[in-house]
Amino acid sequence: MIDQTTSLTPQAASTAVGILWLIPAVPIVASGVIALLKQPRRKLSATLAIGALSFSLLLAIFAFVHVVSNWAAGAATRETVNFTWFQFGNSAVDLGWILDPLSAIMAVMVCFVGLLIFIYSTGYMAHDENFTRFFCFLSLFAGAMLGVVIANSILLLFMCWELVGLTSYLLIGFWYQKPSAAAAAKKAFITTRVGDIFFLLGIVWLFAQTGTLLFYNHGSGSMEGLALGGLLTQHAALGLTAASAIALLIFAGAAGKSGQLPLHVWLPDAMEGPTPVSALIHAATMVAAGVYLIARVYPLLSAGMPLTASGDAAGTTTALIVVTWIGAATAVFAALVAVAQNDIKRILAYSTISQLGYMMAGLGLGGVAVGMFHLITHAFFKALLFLGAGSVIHGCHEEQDIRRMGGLKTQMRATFLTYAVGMLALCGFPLVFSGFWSKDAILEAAHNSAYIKGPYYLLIFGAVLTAFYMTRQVSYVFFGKWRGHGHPHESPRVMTVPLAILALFAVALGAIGTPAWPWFRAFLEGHAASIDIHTLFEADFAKLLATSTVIVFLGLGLGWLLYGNKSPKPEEPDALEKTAPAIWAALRDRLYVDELYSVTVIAFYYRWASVADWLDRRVWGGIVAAVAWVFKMSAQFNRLLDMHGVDGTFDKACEELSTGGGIVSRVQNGRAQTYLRILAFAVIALAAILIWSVKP
Amino acid sequence: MGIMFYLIAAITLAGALAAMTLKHLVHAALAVTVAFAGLALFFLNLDAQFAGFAQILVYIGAVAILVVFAILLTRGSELPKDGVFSRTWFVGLPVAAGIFAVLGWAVIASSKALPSDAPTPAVNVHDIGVALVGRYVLPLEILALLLTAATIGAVMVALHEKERAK
Amino acid sequence: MATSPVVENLSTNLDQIFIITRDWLTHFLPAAWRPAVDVVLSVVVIVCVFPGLFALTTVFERKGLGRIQNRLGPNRTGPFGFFQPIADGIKSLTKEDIVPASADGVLHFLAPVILVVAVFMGFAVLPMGRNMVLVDMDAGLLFFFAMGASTELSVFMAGWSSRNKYSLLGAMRAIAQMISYEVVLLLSSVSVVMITGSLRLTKIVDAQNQYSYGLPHWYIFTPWGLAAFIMYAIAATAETNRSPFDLPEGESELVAGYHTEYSGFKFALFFLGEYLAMFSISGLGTTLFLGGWSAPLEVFNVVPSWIWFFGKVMMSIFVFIWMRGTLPRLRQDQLMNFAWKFVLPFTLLDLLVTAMWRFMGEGWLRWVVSTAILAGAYVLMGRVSMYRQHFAPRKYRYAD
Amino acid sequence: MSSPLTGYLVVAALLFSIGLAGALVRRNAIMVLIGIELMLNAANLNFIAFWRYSPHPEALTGMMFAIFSIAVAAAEAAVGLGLVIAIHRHTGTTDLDKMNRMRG
Repeated sequence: MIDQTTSLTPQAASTAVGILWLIPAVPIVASGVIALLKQPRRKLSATLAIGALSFSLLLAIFAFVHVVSNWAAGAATRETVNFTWFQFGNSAVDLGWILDPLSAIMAVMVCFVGLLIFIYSTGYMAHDENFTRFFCFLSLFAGAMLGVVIANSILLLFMCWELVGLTSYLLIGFWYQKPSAAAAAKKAFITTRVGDIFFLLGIVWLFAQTGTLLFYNHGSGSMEGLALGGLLTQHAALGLTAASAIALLIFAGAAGKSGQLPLHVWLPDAMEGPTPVSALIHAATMVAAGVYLIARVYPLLSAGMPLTASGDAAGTTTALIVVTWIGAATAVFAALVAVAQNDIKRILAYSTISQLGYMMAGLGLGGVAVGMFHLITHAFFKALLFLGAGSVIHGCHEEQDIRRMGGLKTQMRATFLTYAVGMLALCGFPLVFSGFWSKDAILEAAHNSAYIKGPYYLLIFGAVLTAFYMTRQVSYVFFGKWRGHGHPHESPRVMTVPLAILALFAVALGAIGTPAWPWFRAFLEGHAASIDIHTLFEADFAKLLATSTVIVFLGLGLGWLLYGNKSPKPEEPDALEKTAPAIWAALRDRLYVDELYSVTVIAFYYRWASVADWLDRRVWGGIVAAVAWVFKMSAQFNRLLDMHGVDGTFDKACEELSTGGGIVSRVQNGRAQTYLRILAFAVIALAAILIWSVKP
Repeated sequence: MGIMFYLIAAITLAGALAAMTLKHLVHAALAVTVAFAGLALFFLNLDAQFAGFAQILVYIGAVAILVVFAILLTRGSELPKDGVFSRTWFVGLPVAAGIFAVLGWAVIASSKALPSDAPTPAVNVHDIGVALVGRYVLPLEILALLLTAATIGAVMVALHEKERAK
Repeated sequence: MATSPVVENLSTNLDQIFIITRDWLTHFLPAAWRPAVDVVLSVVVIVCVFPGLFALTTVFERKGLGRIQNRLGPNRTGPFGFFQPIADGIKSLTKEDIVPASADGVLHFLAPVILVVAVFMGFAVLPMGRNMVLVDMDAGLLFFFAMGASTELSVFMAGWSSRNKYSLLGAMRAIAQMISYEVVLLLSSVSVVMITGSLRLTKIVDAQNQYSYGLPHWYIFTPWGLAAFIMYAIAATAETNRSPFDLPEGESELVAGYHTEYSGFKFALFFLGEYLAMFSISGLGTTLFLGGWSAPLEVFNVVPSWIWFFGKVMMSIFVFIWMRGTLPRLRQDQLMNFAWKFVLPFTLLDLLVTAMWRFMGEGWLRWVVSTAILAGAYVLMGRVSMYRQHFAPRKYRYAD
Repeated sequence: MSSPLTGYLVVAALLFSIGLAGALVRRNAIMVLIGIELMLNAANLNFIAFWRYSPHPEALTGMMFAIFSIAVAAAEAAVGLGLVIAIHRHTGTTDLDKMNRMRG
């Protein structure tokens, strides 16, 4: 492990980690340059943003290759560069960056997906007048996100985290002329802020307990044995150890950013932003940052977990249980809501929430590799779905209601094919698609968990629902007859080519995480990977495969039964609504979470605000008024004194003076010559005095 | 104290007196020019060549012309209807006489202390120039500033008010 | 120079012929009287020579103008009309002297007298040849300008005392013009004073009476000197009310300017005064910039110095006449704008350049720098004033 | 009179008094200015005279004072006459007896 604690320029570190800081820095600099450009410099700004991110991608691939080769050679796979930002007293605020399998693979993913989405955006935003600003924000976002990825200091991570939140806010509100977009931006910002407060508390607590902000620092980082051991001995309230309490606080931050229950409400509204933004930020990268954060601090969550002799988890911790339950609950909840949505992007948004729940559950149950694998595959196919949705919206003249689409499979062939790949990957169609392998790993972990069984059934149910709502959406959009206005058209090449690339990855990525060749897991956990084709034929796997297949086909079949090729009128009630109106209404209204918040939290704040207002007006205002009154009265008194006492005397004196002045002022008659005469007279008088005084 | 002195004194004083008493303003201005010329002669008589020629250049070449212009621009060349002297001239004259009395007394009283005669100073224009840019350079610069300010000020004051209002 | 002693002696004697003659004349008198008589004699010579020159110039001017305007000029009186000035003189002396009834008699009489006296005074300090200067004053240049300034007052007296609106307007124009250009005249001379370090005109000539490689050290042959000379020439033309600056006497507008109401001998005095002013100002220009009485090449030193001086003066007069025959008259506003917005700033800049020249020391660098600054400023100011100019068909407000 | 300087001083005093009298009794503002100029000139005469008969004329003090005074007087005349012209344009008069709007 290479370590530079004080110097900013790493000498002994490898080139890969030495230049790692360039990965976020280049897009941020590009964003700054674009910010200075004039609005009409569209081509230049897009070129700058794409070029910067391409550069970052090259660097990320270089770093990734470096890590992989190190890993293959059996060398250390974790390198850090740390430096002191500033020092107060004995405590130093350290910043740094890290190169390990987790950050390397994440950086490659962010850069790659980001680059595709950047390219896609040049087509999607081509007619927007604020094209330049859009790329400025996008570039800033990419830089900040990459900063989150490579951060080795929880403070640096938090700074980039907040920067990511800011760009998310800016991009959701990109069309700020729309009141709904502005409101959604505010909602996203404030809701995530709730989680971030807890996150910040967690950071402060962590810093107070361990005395360092660095994750890994040659054994003295907060994620390393020494610090964790210390944390385990501390006890917080409710029987929790300090480690669990801090982990839960950090998880609150992650939940805010990743849209976990109960802080998920902002994410569907965030679909008001441009579709590439939805794809990049609210599907592939930023929302996954929460998952990534949990993966990064996983040692903290799992601290104190008893291990078996082989190193596998032999138990679980409170923090992990909480993460698991919240993830599973979110997965099912969001999938349920997604069933009854009519907005193409909103369905995908709830789907994202649901899948994030899967990732969290995966992290809680199966560890970093399981969660991260789903994160990576999901990033590709969800970005694919969002971009496909964007392509559909673009082709249908900015129409987002799936009831007003239909039959697009002929008009938008490329979009349909790629979208279908994404949809099948999301559903977890067996064997072929990457989604199957990643989701399967989670289900397997849930199934194998010896301590909690509930999440397994929840996740199974969620999987059925996922297949169902995706079938419903695809049926509405691509099958049946065209029900919208105007004539739909296929999107330009610049948009479909990224779709195709993403589709390719949505299929191919599964290969790195099959039980037969668990390369991804091995890479992340740092042991050698081996191909064992026999695992595919074991009874356990066959059982699981069967279950998954049943689940997927159940969902697909139900969906096709209810919606397939029906092309109902937009005004017609939904097929499900006919059978179970009460449930439909509840689902359509998103299980009343927003309403619940508005009658509880928001109403509480209103009440509290009015109390504060009352307090301000009556109590504090009253005191101020009383003080003012006292002063006013004394001033009145003073005035009376002045008028009658002082002024009387003064006026009298002035009158006297004025009378006297009248006499004198006759001399002051405005004639220059009079003055001159008086002057001369004075000279004579003075000279006369002189003469008399000289002549005694 | 030769005949030259009395001649010049007579010219100068006559010019000054004429300037102060002549009814016609233009005549008065020309008479004062004679007084200025007399003073220049005085300076030459006192071996102050540079000052004398500067006196001619400035007073006869510039100030007299300015006065004449001012007279013409203010229609002063027409004879005033209600006399040339102020209503209170009878106060002014005794005051002036008093000043002369005082000054005269001072001169006479101190005449014994005055040097009787002195050799012609060996000072030429070159020395004056050296002194101006040497010992007296600060006054010279200040004077330059003053003249610039006065020029601008005079133009501003005499400018048509409508133009200035723009 | 390989000139024989005889030639050298002859040349020296010729050069100093006036001095020798004067000394010969005065050596009959007691020694105490000599200085006074010397001065009187010199004054008499000056008073005789320059009016003679004036007479000659008038006939040259009329004939020259005639040539320029494609006519013959005076050719009746004497051979080629050379006796014309004599006839003119007799005519003006015998004419009736008319004084307008409302005129201010005393001033009307004094004006031409003061003018001629003031102009004659100027010649007192001009070195007209080697050792040929009436009063070698320490502040000679200042004296010259002081006398020049005095003429303005006489112009005013003439204009005002005539009680004629043309006279008064002409006088006002003349004074405004003379004051404006006197500033330039003075400042352009100051550059020479800066280099020479003296106001004494003989010293200024001595400073230029040197040769390197047989070429003279005249100030006109330096960048600043050339610029100053051009400015001086412009100002001199305006100062003497010569065309194209002859607005005060613009006969189509003001009859004859400030001497409209003059006739006979007084008019002749004005006429004389103007030509004398021309001579004296040319003489000063010659002294300041053209090396005074010094010969243009070292070999020509055998020729008497006074010939060079008068030759140069006559050359200047010829240029005056030439300009009169060539250039149209300026408008009053053009005249003033030209003085204050071009000539004066350029002269001030030239002073700066002169100071640089003075302190940069010997070498080619100061030539390049001075020339560059002056040429650049000239082009720039010309461009700016051209930019301000609005070339458009003129509108005649009352003549449509 | 014992010293030539006395003569100059007396002449200067007379000149000053004449100027002052003019400034005091003339109605016209321009004439008042001329009177003031005469007073200044009288002072200049004093300076030059004292310089001429001073023990150290090469110090040039009086001479310099006179030269500066001449220059300042020129500035004063320019500004003063400009004021008179402005006042004349404003009120139509140069009569000082009528210019009394600044009376107390």
